[in-house]
Amino acid sequence: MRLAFATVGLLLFGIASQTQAASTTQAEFDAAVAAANSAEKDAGVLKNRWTTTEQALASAKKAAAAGDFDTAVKEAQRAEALAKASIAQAKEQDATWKAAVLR
Amino acid sequence: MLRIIVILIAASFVAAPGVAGATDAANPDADFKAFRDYFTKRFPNVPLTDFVNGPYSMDSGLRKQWEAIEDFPPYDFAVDHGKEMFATPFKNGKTYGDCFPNKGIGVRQNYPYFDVKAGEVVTLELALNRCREANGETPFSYVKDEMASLTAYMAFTSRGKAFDIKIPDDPRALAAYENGERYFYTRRGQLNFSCASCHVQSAGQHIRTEVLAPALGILNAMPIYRSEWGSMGTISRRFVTCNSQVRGVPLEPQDENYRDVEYFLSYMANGLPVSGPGARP
Amino acid sequence: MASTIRVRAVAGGELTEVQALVQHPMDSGFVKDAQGNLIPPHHIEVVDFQHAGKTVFTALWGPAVAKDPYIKFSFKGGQKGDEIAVSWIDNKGESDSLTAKIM
Amino acid sequence: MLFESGPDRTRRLVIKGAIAVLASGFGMAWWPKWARAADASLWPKDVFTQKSEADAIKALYGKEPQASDQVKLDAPEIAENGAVVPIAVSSSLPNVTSISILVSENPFPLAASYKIPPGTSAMVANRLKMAKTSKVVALVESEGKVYSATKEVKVTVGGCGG
Repeated sequence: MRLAFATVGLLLFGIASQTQAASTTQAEFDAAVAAANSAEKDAGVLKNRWTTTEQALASAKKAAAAGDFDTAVKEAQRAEALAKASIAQAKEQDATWKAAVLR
Repeated sequence: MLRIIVILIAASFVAAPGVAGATDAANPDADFKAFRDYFTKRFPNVPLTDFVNGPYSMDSGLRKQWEAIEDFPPYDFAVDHGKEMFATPFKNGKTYGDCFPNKGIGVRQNYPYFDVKAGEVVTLELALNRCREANGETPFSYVKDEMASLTAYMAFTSRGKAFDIKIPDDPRALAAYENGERYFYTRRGQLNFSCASCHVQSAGQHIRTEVLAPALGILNAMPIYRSEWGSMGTISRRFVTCNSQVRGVPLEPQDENYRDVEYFLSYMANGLPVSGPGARP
Repeated sequence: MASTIRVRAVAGGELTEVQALVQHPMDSGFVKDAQGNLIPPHHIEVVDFQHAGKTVFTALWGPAVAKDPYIKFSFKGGQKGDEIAVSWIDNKGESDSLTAKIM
Repeated sequence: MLFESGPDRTRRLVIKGAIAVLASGFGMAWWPKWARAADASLWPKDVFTQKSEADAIKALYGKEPQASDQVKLDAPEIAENGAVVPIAVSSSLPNVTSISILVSENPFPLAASYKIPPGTSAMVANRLKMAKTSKVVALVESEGKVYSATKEVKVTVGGCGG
């Protein structure tokens, strides 16, 4: 249950924002989006993707297309954090769902 | 939205069930009793068979509007459309009725069932599309329109019949049931809600003016005409929208998990009457 | 093609109660589609109910009448087996009509 | 309702059976000689496009309504969904010639207006859309005068029910 609390806290009250250097490059964005895609793919295997991860990925790509790599990297990192939280949720729930069953 | 989150999270802790051994094997009979006891004790004034009327079983203001709508319900068009489709042969001359016991009339209460040959749960929606494919027709979208009309007609001809879901003596059937149970109680989406968070722990509570439907009997009313949608929706549609509402990416309609959770929930509703098609806010 | 109109007319004592449901989108003109474009207004304007050659009820509807609209009224003089003629016309000039027997 | 009263459900089934027979395949061929189709010219566009309750009432009746307890307006306290709000109006006033319903906060307040010829009851039930919480006004025209009843209906948008 404590883990559930921690997860809820993470989910609801935001993922710590990352600070960015003044100018971010395409290469940094590529790396950030690859990491996010990889995590989201893992979440997909667990059938536990979040719509918010998808939204963050989309806005990352949109910002990159507009040349705003600062925002693009920030959004990609947010997507990665969300995808990782969804993976953590799936694993934690897999171990604990039975405790919620009505007895 | 934040208020909803707070309510649901608070509710989920208040009503957190007792810790049970995580290694317990699935026990459908014990689950059935516990599930029923939970709802009948929590809502002692709701007659058991009234749970199939969802939010209308627990709010008199809503019930009055529903009764006005039931005078001439908007799902009538879907029922008639479904009836017409049942009467219209496929290109090969066969009909939907040929795919079902008793020509598909009055059989809704027996779905989903576990197909021991194929080793999987077969829902009514899946059976309908397989019927189409077996007769050389393209399958319909699972979420609305024709599929909703067909299931509306089949439910209508089965009104009042008690759900009769069986778990055959086959370890794969029990595994499907348990997977459905797991899916029902597993929290998902960014909001971290399970099906149970809303429809067990918070059943009957108001979210703005809406009343969360109790999980007990929730599928008996399907398919439903939702005023919010302005159209009919199937069981598939309900699962998909539930997932999105908790900010989870929905699975494909008729994904094994959806079929299994339908199997689990329908088993919990055994003995309760078919009330579909239904009208909902 | 099935009619867009469903009618139930039931004679009971002095009055005949008529209920009708029409399949119609009743688009208000204030709702946007998935692409963000306003869906133009498309609603029934007039519904006419006749019995024995005379109009017994006329509905004038604006765009605020709900989708698949419903109406109920009662009139004197109907007998079981009599015909009720219902017809509607919308703001695009589309129309439908149906005759039903009083039960 | 559905399962509390068996006879009611049976009635519905029986009625539906009859309707299916009546409704199937009847085109204009069965349209009685005496019947005329709905006439679009009856629709008063200038009334339905008024943007305020007062202007709509003025355009519709040309006079001020007076509140009357002989106008009965049946509407929910809280609408289950603003898309479908069941509203019924009836009146015990004599010689009623029309009933109209306005939703004050809608972009066009006049929602529906019904003509009541002699012999037809001063009673109508319908389902309306409400954009937000609003006053609903029922107007009944009787012997050249207009009477009203008003009720506030709360509307909130839904999301996670059913």
